Amino acid sequence: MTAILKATGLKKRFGGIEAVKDVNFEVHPGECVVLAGDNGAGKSTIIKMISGVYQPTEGTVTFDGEKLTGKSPEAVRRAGIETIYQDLALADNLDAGLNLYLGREKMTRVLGIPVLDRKSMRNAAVEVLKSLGIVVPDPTAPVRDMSGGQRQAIAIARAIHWQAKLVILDEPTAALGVPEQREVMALIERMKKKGVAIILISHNLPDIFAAADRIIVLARGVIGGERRPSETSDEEIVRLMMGATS
Amino acid sequence: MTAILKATGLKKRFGGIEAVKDVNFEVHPGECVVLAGDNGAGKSTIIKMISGVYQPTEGTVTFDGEKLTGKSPEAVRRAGIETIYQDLALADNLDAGLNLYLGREKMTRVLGIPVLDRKSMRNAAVEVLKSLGIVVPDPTAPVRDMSGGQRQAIAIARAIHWQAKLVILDEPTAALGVPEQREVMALIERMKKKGVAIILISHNLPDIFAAADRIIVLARGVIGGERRPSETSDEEIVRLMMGATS
Amino acid sequence: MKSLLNAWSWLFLVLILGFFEIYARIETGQTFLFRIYNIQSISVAASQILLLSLGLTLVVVAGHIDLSIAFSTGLAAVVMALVIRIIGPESGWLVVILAMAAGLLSAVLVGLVNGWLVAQLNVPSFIGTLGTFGIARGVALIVAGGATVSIRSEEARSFGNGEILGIPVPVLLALVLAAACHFLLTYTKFGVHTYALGANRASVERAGVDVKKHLVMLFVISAITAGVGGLVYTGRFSAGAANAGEPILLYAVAAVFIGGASLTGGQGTVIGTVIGAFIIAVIQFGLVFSGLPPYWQFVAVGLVIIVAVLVDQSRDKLTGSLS
Amino acid sequence: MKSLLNAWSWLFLVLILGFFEIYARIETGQTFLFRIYNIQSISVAASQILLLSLGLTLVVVAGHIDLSIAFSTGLAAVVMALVIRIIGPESGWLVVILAMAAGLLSAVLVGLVNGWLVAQLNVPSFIGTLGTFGIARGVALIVAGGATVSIRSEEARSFGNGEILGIPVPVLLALVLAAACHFLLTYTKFGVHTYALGANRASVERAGVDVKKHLVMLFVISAITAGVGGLVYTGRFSAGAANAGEPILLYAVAAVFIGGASLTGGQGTVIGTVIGAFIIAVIQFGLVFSGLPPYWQFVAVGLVIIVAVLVDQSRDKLTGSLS
Amino acid sequence: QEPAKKDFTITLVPGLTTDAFYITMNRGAQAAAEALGITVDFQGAEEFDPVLQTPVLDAVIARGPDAILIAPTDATQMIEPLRRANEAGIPVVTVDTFIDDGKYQDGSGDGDFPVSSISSDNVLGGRMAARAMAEDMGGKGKVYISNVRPGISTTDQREAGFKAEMSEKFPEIEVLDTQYNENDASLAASQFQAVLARNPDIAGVFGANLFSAIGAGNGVAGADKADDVTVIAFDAPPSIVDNIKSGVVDAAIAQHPAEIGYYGVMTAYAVLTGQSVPTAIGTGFTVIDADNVDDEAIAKFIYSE
Ligand SMILES: Nc1ncnc2c1ncn2[C@@H]1O[C@H](COP(=O)(O)OP(=O)(O)OP(=O)(O)O)[C@@H](O)[C@H]1O
Ligand SMILES: Nc1ncnc2c1ncn2[C@@H]1O[C@H](COP(=O)(O)OP(=O)(O)OP(=O)(O)O)[C@@H](O)[C@H]1O
Ligand SMILES: [Mg+2]
Ligand SMILES: [Mg+2]
Repeated sequence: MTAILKATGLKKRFGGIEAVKDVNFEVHPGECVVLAGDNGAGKSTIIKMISGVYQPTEGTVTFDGEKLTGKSPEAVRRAGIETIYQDLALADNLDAGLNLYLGREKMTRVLGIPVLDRKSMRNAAVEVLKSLGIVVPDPTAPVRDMSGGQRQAIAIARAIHWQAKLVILDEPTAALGVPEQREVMALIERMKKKGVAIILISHNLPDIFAAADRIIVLARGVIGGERRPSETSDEEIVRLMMGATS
Repeated sequence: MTAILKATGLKKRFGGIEAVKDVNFEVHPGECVVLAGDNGAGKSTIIKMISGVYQPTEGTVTFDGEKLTGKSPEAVRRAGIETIYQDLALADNLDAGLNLYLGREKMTRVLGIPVLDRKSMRNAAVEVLKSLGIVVPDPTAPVRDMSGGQRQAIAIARAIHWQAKLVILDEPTAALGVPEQREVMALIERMKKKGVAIILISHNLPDIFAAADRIIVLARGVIGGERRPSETSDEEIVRLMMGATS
Repeated sequence: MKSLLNAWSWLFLVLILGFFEIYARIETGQTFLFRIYNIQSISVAASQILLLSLGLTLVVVAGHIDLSIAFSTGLAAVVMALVIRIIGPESGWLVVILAMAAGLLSAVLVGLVNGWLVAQLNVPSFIGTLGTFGIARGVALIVAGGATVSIRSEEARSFGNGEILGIPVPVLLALVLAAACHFLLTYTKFGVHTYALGANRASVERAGVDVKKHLVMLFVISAITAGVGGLVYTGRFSAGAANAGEPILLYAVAAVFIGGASLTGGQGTVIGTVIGAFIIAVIQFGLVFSGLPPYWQFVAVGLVIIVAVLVDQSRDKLTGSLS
Repeated sequence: MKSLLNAWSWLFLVLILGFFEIYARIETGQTFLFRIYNIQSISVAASQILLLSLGLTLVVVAGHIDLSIAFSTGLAAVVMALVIRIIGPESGWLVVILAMAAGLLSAVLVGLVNGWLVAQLNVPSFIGTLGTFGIARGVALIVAGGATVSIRSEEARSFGNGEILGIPVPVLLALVLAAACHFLLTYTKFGVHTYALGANRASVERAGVDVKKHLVMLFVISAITAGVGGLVYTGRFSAGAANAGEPILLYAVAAVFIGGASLTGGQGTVIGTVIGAFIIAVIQFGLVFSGLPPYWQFVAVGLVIIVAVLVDQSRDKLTGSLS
Repeated sequence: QEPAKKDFTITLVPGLTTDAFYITMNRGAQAAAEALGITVDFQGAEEFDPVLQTPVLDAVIARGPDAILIAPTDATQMIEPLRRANEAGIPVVTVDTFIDDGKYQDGSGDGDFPVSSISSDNVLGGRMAARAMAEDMGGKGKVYISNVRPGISTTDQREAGFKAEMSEKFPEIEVLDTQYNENDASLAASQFQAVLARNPDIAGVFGANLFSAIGAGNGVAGADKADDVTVIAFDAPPSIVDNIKSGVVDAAIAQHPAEIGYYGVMTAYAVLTGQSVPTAIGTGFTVIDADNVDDEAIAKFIYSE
């Protein structure tokens, strides 16, 4: 099977800081690659270079045979990549339904005029969240008023609700309750079965081992090592995170 | 030993939602009480009522024999309670040092005039973060430019840097790397030894069991049960979270 | 919640209307509110403010500001008057419509420049539109030769002063545009994206919306409603003045904020702005009507603006504790 | 980074000074910059703008705005003139100092009301200070009886027009206040909390800072520097006018934003504002000096304001890609 | 200064640059300049305000014209700034408005240094407006003044003259409170309508400047009261003249700005060439109304646009 995503020679500087230096990896359809690494290792920066939020200082990303580098987040999303960012990026003043559908709003017709279908978006949001184990007490409330985990769940729902070929999840379970964490892990399993490629960023070792087909460990902007979960151990991964060379 | 913190009959409404309903508990010096519970159970709301950010709709909080209810966050902090909030509440445009010391800035004298001692605050911040296992590449950069975990670490440092009698931590390890998570757990252990009381909110079962002297499980705004870690199991806690009555 | 907010602004408007009504009955024995004449006068004054603040509302909801409307209005007024003068008013409605199109186009140009500055060059909107404020002002004055351009066109006059079914044309126009802006902000994707943009630019950007194009459109809409304000001005006064909009700028901005918008963006409604504009027009009319000495009127307008917002505040407290 | 930002504003100021210098040498054979008269004139004009924008800078950094400065200035000017007129100018410096104290006090009152509205009653600052704008205006006019209050006091005159070591007193005052505000914003807890407040109110609140008190102080500081502007006005022109500050409000706000502040708060420096005020004063003086026709000056000022910010933008790009 | 020099440069600083009155004054000044073969520049601020006029004046002084014609924006407040011109050796002629008491070169007062004042007395203009109004109204009724904003010396003087004339000569005319409109014609219209709602017997409005007058006129027309309410305008730009023709405005008090500009340049030239000049020249007013608006003789008093 050929790789669906290929990152070659990725590099990113911020002012004087080289956050990412020469990173290369591939992801195959139906495969879950975990990006692990210490805080500030460059994980979020890498996925932002894939999703079009940052332009790499050097290097290229190809997806499905096409070059992604230089494209806008919009174009990347249209190409079939959905991303949940660590900072969620919700519109705090809108309700869960509108956040879920932001950019792809459902419309209906009233007297022949196309208008937003707030209600059906709201209902769909309640449904999707329920499938993640989350109950939103008041679906008309702006997401500003929601708990940390409820907000996290909306961001996840936003990514999985669309039929993407690659889903990127940056610490998706960070704020989730235990039952919800289990839901998300199950969800990743289901997506893999459907052939969706997944890049997961996580600091939770049990989750990493449960979900990963391959673990890529970053340390200070470079790949410190790559392991299959069956061939490694918690301690080795932590050693790699802390900068031990493999 | 008498309780240092006593919450009695706490209740909080937001508009039509009753987020917390009649919650009672105590915390003793040197004890770590874990508040566990599903997303939206009301954990953050409870600690905000303790720290003065929210005023309870009903109920009282007493600390060290004194009534806290109705006091400002400032007064609560002066009384000896430090809090790390889930939403961090950092000033994104300031550097790590200023964030660490916000409200208690270090001063120095230049020509007899008291001025901010930015440098020494910055150095102190680098030190404290190092003790948590975090290296900040550019300590003069605003925290806006830092990674999720680096920001989290600053919020933790802000609470533990001061000699408090009670430290409240709302999901402190959520964004932290594995080594840093371990540092924080060790830190909680050290604080307990010094007689500091701790309220910890966490969704990580291993952490909960490792740190807790008592686990209080919340479900939909009420206390579903209270357990000592030695007397319970993962599965029981999860059942309680999901609303099973004990 | 949104409908509740509007209800409270309405309430305040009703309160001041009630105040003036009682005052008028006691002092002069007349009615204040139930005279078509008074209602028409107030509505026309409100519509002149409203035309500047409608598009502005959208810009403010998106977290920006547009100061250039002060002179987009003036530019449109001057260009319309000049075209009528140059072609001559004999050609009737044709020339008036042509002139209005030209005036509107000149305003749209200002809006395009604003959009380009803010979206493409990342100039903060306060500074960018302050710059185009100066440019539009200079251009309007140069085009007009510094003074007002008076015209004699019966058609233009009837456009500015006529009535349809007893409703003055400027009021009708303002209400139609208000309805359009309300529809845009509440029932379309464009509106949702505008709110999201005001709350968190990243949210719309990552949702794949072309934020730059969106910003340009917002500033063009703002320029269009302000430009229509200029056309109405030229029609009403049979003269295009470069500074037609400038004295209204502050009131237009105030209407938007009284209507519930906030400097930080993400908040505000067209209905709120309409009510805000009417509150201002009612105060201005009512204070003169009640015979308050002129300097006291300044004080009273200031007080009422503050109280208008306080009423809005107490709503939050009341609903917070009641519901 | 902060120092770099300032370096770029400086650069732009130097650029326009250089432009006018070359222009003046070619066109008139005179020097533009190296004449004490020109420097003094520009500095005095800049200082009048600056006095309104210094305190405003702090307010804007904290994420608010203060429109009432337009009439805090006027109120202070009128009150100072009135006190001198009532007591009589014979008592020399004593009465002038008393009058200045009274004028300043009246401005401080406006600041206290602003602070109370914004901090205690949660009124958005744009609306709250627009309200006190009207109130201060009305009060100033009522106190002054509508007219300007002219005085004949040699001491007041020398306060407004005198020089110390060749530096005009208004310039000296503005620079001293600028230094004080810069110190406050950069070297004190108060300053850090102001920045933090602008970025995230919760951060300072939870850090245990009394945010309400802080806000009141900010608005009082803003009223004080604007009030000093009014005292300088009365001294310079031997007359207190209620309108003293209104025509420069927009320039004062522009100076703050050209200096790098942003509507959303958390950004801006006093040095930036000083440069902003000088950029405005140099353009105004330079354009008249260069003989550009008046309406073209509006266009030129608009362009320069935009370019000033674009230069600032390109800095970000350059440093971003270079370092 | 050698008297041989002929190509003088004179700068005309108006009260504000965006007003037909001053634009017309500039036309007159340019006509004189052409006749004399000298240059006249036009430089001013955007509003009638001393804070804005002072920096412009400072820059004009730096440019060093041979003489300055200026319409000072305040009688007291512009003394200090103009003193600097005098100290730089530039002769000052005040046009339209004046500084101090308007009596120059008599050794009294702070503002004694300008060489000449060429003014149309705004107080007198206000009095003429009152007379025209009273005549049209038959000497009794209620009137009010629609003005820009308090604190502008020219419009304040027109208001003062109007009120003084009414109280001295026409005791049966009641002058109501002045309404300020911020130069917003729309507000001026709404204010008229509010005054009318309160005083259904209102019989006259004096619009103290262009926007006050066209706004009030629009308010009157909107109320269908053109026949019952007398509208008197100050200044006579074409838009006012059009309004006189259409009957919305009853009469306009036209100053003679072109004359002022012309005499101003002539006076300055005389000073520069060493001739003696009168310290005060008054120019008159013309009342334009429906009866004379189409006269050839009147056309020259209509301001240019
Ligand atoms: N916009 C920026 N400007 C400057 N430096 C940045 C910026 N974004 C990230 N950095 C720096 O780049 C490095 C990598 O950051 P990144 O967010 O990719 O880390 P991460 O691996 O996602 O960490 P975490 O697990 O804590 O989220 C960090 O040192 C961070 O401070
Ligand atoms: N300001 C608010 N206004 C309205 N509702 C609120 C507000 N804050 C919280 N809520 C609601 O109250 C409930 C409890 O929220 P809280 O933040 O306390 O949950 P939590 O237990 O901390 O959850 P998590 O683990 O996801 O952080 C949630 O349903 C939330 O939507
Ligand atoms: Mg990250
Ligand atoms: Mg929480």
